[in-house]
Amino acid sequence: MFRYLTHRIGTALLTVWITTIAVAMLIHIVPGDPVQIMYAQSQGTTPEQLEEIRTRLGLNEPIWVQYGMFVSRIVQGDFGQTIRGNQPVLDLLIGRLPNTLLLASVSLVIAALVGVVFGFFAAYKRGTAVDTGLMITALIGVSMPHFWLGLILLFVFAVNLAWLPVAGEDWRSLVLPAITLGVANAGIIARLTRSSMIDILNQDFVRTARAKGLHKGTILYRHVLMAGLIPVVTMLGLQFTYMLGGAIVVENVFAWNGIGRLAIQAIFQRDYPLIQGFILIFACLVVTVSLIMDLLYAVLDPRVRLS
Amino acid sequence: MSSPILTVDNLTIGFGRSAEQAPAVRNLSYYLNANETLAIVGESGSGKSVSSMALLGLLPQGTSRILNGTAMFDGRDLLHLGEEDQRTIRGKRISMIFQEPMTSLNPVLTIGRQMTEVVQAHDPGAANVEKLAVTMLDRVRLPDPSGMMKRYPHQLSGGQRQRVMIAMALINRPEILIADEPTTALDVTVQAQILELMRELKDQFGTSMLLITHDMGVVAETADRVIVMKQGERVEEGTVTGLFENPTHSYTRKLLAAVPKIGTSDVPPKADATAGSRAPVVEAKDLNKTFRSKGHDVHALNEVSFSIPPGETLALVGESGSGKSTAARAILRLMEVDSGEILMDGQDIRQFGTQLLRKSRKQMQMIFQDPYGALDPRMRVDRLVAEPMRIHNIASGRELQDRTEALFRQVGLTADQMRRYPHEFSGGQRQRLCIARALGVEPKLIVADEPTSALDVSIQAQVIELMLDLQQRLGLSYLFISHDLAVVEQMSHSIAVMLHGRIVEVGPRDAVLKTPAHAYTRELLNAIPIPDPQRTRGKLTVTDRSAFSKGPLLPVSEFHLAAS
Amino acid sequence: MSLQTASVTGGTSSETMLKLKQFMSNRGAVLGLVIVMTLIVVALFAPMIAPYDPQMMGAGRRLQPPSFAYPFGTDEFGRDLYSRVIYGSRLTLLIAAIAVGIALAVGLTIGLIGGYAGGWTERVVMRLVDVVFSFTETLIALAAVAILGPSLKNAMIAVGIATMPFYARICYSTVLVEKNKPYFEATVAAGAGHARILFLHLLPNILPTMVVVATLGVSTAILAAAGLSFLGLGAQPPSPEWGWMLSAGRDYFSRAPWMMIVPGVAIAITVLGFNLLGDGVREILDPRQTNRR
Amino acid sequence: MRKHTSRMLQAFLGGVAMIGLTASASASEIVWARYGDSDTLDPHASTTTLSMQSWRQIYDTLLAFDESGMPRPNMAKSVEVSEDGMTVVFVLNEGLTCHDGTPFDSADVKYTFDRALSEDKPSITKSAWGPISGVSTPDATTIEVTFEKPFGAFVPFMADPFSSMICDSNEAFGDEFGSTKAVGTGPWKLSEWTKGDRIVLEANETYTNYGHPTENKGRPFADKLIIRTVPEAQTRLAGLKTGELDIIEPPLEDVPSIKDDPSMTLHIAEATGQDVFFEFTISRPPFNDERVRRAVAHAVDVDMALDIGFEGLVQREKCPIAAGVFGNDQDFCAQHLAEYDPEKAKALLAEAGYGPDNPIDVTMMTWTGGGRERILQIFQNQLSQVGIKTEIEIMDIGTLNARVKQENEKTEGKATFDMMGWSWYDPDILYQLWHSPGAYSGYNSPELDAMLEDMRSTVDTEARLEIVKKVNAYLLEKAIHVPLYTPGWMWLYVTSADVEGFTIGAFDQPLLMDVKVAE
Repeated sequence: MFRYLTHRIGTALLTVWITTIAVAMLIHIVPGDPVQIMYAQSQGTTPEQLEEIRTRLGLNEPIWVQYGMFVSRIVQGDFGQTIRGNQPVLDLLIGRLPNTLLLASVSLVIAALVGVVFGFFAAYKRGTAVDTGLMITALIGVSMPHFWLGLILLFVFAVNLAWLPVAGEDWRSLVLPAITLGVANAGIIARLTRSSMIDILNQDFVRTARAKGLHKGTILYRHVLMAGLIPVVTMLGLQFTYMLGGAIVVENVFAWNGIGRLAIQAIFQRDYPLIQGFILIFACLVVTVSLIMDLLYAVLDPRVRLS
Repeated sequence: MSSPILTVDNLTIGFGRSAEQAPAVRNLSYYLNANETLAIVGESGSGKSVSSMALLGLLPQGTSRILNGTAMFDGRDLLHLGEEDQRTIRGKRISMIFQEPMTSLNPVLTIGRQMTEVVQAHDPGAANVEKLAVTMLDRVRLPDPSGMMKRYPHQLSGGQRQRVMIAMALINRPEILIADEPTTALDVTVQAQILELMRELKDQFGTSMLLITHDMGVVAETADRVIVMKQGERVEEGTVTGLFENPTHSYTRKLLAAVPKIGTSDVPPKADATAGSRAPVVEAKDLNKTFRSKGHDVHALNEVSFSIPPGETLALVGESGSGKSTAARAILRLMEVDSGEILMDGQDIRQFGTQLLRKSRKQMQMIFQDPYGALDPRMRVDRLVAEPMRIHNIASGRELQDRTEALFRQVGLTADQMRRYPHEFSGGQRQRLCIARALGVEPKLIVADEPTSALDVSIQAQVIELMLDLQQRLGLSYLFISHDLAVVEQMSHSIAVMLHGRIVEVGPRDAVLKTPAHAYTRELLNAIPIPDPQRTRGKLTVTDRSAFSKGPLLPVSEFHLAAS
Repeated sequence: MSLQTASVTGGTSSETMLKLKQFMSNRGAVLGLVIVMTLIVVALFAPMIAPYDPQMMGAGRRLQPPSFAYPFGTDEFGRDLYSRVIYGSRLTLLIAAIAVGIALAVGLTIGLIGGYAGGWTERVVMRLVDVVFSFTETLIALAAVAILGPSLKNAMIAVGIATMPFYARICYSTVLVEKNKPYFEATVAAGAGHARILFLHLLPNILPTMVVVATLGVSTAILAAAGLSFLGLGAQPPSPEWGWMLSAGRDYFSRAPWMMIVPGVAIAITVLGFNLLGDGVREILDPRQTNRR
Repeated sequence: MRKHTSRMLQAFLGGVAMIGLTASASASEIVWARYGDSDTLDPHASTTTLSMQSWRQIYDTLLAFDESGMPRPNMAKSVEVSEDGMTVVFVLNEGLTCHDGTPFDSADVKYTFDRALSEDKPSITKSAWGPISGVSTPDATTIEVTFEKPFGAFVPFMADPFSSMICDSNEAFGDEFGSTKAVGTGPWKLSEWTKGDRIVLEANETYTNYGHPTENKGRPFADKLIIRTVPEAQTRLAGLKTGELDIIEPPLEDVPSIKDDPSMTLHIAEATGQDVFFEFTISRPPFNDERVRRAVAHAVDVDMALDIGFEGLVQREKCPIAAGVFGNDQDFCAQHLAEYDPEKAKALLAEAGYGPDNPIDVTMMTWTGGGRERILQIFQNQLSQVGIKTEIEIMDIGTLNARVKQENEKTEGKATFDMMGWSWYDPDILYQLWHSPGAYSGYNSPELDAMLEDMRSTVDTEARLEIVKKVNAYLLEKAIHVPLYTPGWMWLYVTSADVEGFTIGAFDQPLLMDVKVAE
């Protein structure tokens, strides 16, 4: 258990570290002159001024010195200023992070509820029309471009029917984006839950449970669901990071004021400090989520907990 | 004799789409008397497991169907009961234990929980369930039964898990216990203990037992009556003594004849008389290998030394985890040891670089336990057999083809089978392919890692015969790894017994088997189920593994050494 | 028994027939195959099938609803959406082929090397892959586009890079499984060299799994590329790329809803087709569940 | 939204809570939704119209544009330019106060100038302030600005939001200024900025309007102004319909139906100073050839493109400086402009050596939004008819700016031209664009440099007009700056029937002083 935990934490830190390298190098791998792109807004910047900016940003230093500078700034919580409007990057990101987390969490709950229920019943009724029906539904959910589903929902429910507010931060504005993001992922979760549950149903210990004369409900709940949920939980962790990724697109469709929308803007505007900050924050987020899921996994599975 | 408590009539079971045309079980009929042990014996695919699962409604849903038959138990037909009625019988009046102790318990529930739920499922208001469970764990002789309640299956050994399964199966004092290959996955000493336990508890609880097995030794030791099944049909039935003494059906005879019996092979395999005096083919000196597992060290090999003379067979014997497979792999350098020497023609192959090592592999080939897996499923068998020759540039073109064909014939296959793929061959044929492949480069030594243990007995006998034949004709040496002393007796010239990574006894075959010097060897021999109902063995002694002496090897007689 | 099912297709005709029969009995898979084949035919013969030039504008027929003459209606320039969707299928297939090709080629190489080499190489390579993998496709694709700049070509590369870790991981774990099979050890014991083991034994054995992954990966690639185009980071106008068409159509949703609905349905059906096909292929090629994601 | 809720609450609660609700209902608020957010509230750190529109609400300027775009006294009650154009003196009105209650005087003005012109962190529009040599404050209401050489565009600049007056108390906020803090003297005070979502402003009770062309001379009629970001145009329209939003930029595609809808009013900005034009990479073939550039201009039917792309709502622009700006003369420019004539285009291309055997293949770029991708698709179609093959690339404005500069600096590779947009209140824009090195390192020549310098330093209106015309003619003849249309972006506004008093001032500045929102 201790080894497991230290290993996981080590992995997490390693991920963040590799990310910092990648992020620091980002500015060097973009084609063209990043400084010129960054300062294209300013009128009539002369080559001398650009050179001065380059020096100020440390771009003329050797690459490891630049990396050192970068990391020491990040560690002090200084993610730099945006190119557009000179806003502090970290504040911008932190300000919007709760919105993204809220969206992703609510979507995950929707996706998990729908997906696990669908997947569980499909597995239980495997080979029947119920199974086929549920899995086709799930497959359609997986196959739909979610930005498209989002727009249709938006136009139908918010624009045409005006049932929900079109933009805002209260729970009602959360309904459509969360459903959009939830539906697409519910399909994936349903498929995974089904195969996970079928795996469990085929396990010898389920046969043992039947041979013991346990009630069907007991077998399904205590033996199948409990054991089957362990992989599902790990999967949900992975799904959550996918939700965060998917949120980037959905936020743009619904004008949800999260880091995803900010990221797209930053990419469009080639606002490199903001892009760097975003990737770092995202990395920390992903790593934290995986870590929590690993812990949860350890708590749920005695094979890990007691080793 | 009392009247039967279970009567099965015309049971017919089919699988999948071809259920009707080719049923897996056809018109099987038998009865089981009270307090009786009935063994259903057969090789893989005989339908012996399927027929017993059907009794409890445990057949895989959707794919299998009961096409015909009845199974009368207490005036009711088990095969045609509703789900709820069936449930009340399962685990209460008829219970079952399975072959795979490693996977038959739920890994995320405690032993206690899995024990108590059997009682509660049939009697929700039962009192003192915990206490009953502890008592049962005690009766299957598990150490610290109340502590055991809080443990999880992964913390138990295979034998312990099977004891838990037995405790679970008997906790409701069922009238019938169905045991489906209950000891097949266990080591021989553990198997002996479990069988003894089952016999004992069966008598104490007054339970009838339906024992499904492929092992004639287990049958001889445990059963009162026997049914022999072949390809879904019953071919013979009789009392255990009657059947063993007077088998009527040819298949039964074949089956019995194929069973290797220890102590029956008096003449060791022929060997070159000068073998002992010539330089050994390979010599291992002081091999050591330590694995790190879950934070502590496991000594897989501990000062292991042996040598194999040309044309002779050395058998490495031991239970799972004794290090015998590690030793086999170490000899071929499929795995690197930590220290020691592996001498071939006086040269330590551990010092070889990649090129030399690859060349040295021409001298030593290997055949594996699992003939299904040992052949690349995507390569045609002629190319597979020819591969080592191709690698070592022994032949090419027409010559290669001819040699391959010759190899096919040599192992008893035909040339028209050459263009097929491995999955089109049976298990025995695949093992022949593996042997053919090994022979191509004309090696001096073949390392055979449990080459027969995945095969049915009748096939097993054929493969052993082939190997012996080849040894004589080609003067091969074998390093023969096995857990089965009966097979070892047939194959080997000398035997080394391994325990916990050490060789505890080594010597000529007869010396080790007939006058074992080490206590562990004696225990191993004693544990072997003997396929002869007339022979009974004495009370088993079970010694804690760590209590055995594992000191340096000292001579008992000439060439016979044992750990001090 | 399980060993027998795990050793998949050998290649003899009877075996192939059996697999084919099994595939054809899976109605979903057949439907998927029909969709995909139709798509390929449409893409190949687009000029013959499409009634109009997909770029032909007509001031007089702007924003026409679907009709006999314009089955899917027209867009804001009077271009025939039916013809545009037909030509768009070419782009969709191209995206799928290139993105999946990149992902497969790179992923396979990394997975093979990581899995086969073991030791230090394995740890470094697979850890890097894990890091990239943890970022999810969308983010990696976005980052790649941010670096490369928006264009359809870059979107394909970005999607290829973004989905690569998935291929690498599956390939890697498949190699590990194969490495643990006795035939691998048997081949080593026979004295085979690296090239022989890698190309004659490992590769043929992991390819079926990778084919399944690639078939399923097509859907992911199409969706991801359409998403990029939708965000304006992929195809540029006047390309009849479906994601971009959908994005252009949303401004007209109240006046001409078909502009947005048509390309969306086209994407959904295509992706559904590849998913069904992938599931079917998986069933016959790889009995183990290669879970998506 | 709050209005909506309170209505529902009223219905639900009946008369019980009437007293409490009246108070909140009487606090009227304007909700104005735009497609994007301000980059910053620091007037020295952005050039986007989105930012400028928000500065206009928070800050005030020394001068103010009237309806026709002429600068008029505002915070400064007088402005005097010396004969030689080397000194400009402003005298402030008495009693101006900042949002934080501190008096606004000449020191604040000097603070603003110093900040904009500072060495380490200058305004990104620093060059537009002109060649200022010094700012002095003889007394609390007088400011004297001196120049190195005369600068004709200075006075109108003082009415532009780029010259917003920043109170010197902002200095204490450090980096917070422009982000969470912004103290100005404008009609609205910053209450809260949730970035990416909303800027909440409250009426400045002490505000006095000296020069802006609104009826209201005191504090704004409404109590609160919320500037929302709602990127999807259809969503904004829906929000307006439900009463969630009051003022929006509508989806262009829905303008026909909006015009017919009595529940909303369409407003079109005029005299925006916005000019959308073609410019070319003249550093390399084929656009180093004047004939090819003119051929491009002849090949595009701008009127048709505007009809299809913008529902005919924007105007054809024929001058390099946009309608509403000093010196814009459509008839004069038309004489020099290469108008739609595909035959002539083909002839010019043939003359330059291009044709079916030697086709032109170039990249055509513009920036995202505003329906420009539609216009380009039409142009692409038309250009292909004269044998010019184009590939479209659309990118963010910042990226485009950098890209155009990069392209201009390259001497080989595929040629590009782009549809660029600039908005300015003065012909001085042409100096910024085309005086060497120029904003994009594009075309320049000594004779054009001379003309532009002349234009900059000429203060006399008549004389300046002549030079402006000369520059226009030069740019048009050589097809360096091919004007296309005006306005270019954010020029459509729709207000709901509840809103009255909404007008758009010169240079696309919505005036919200007079706005009343009915309950």
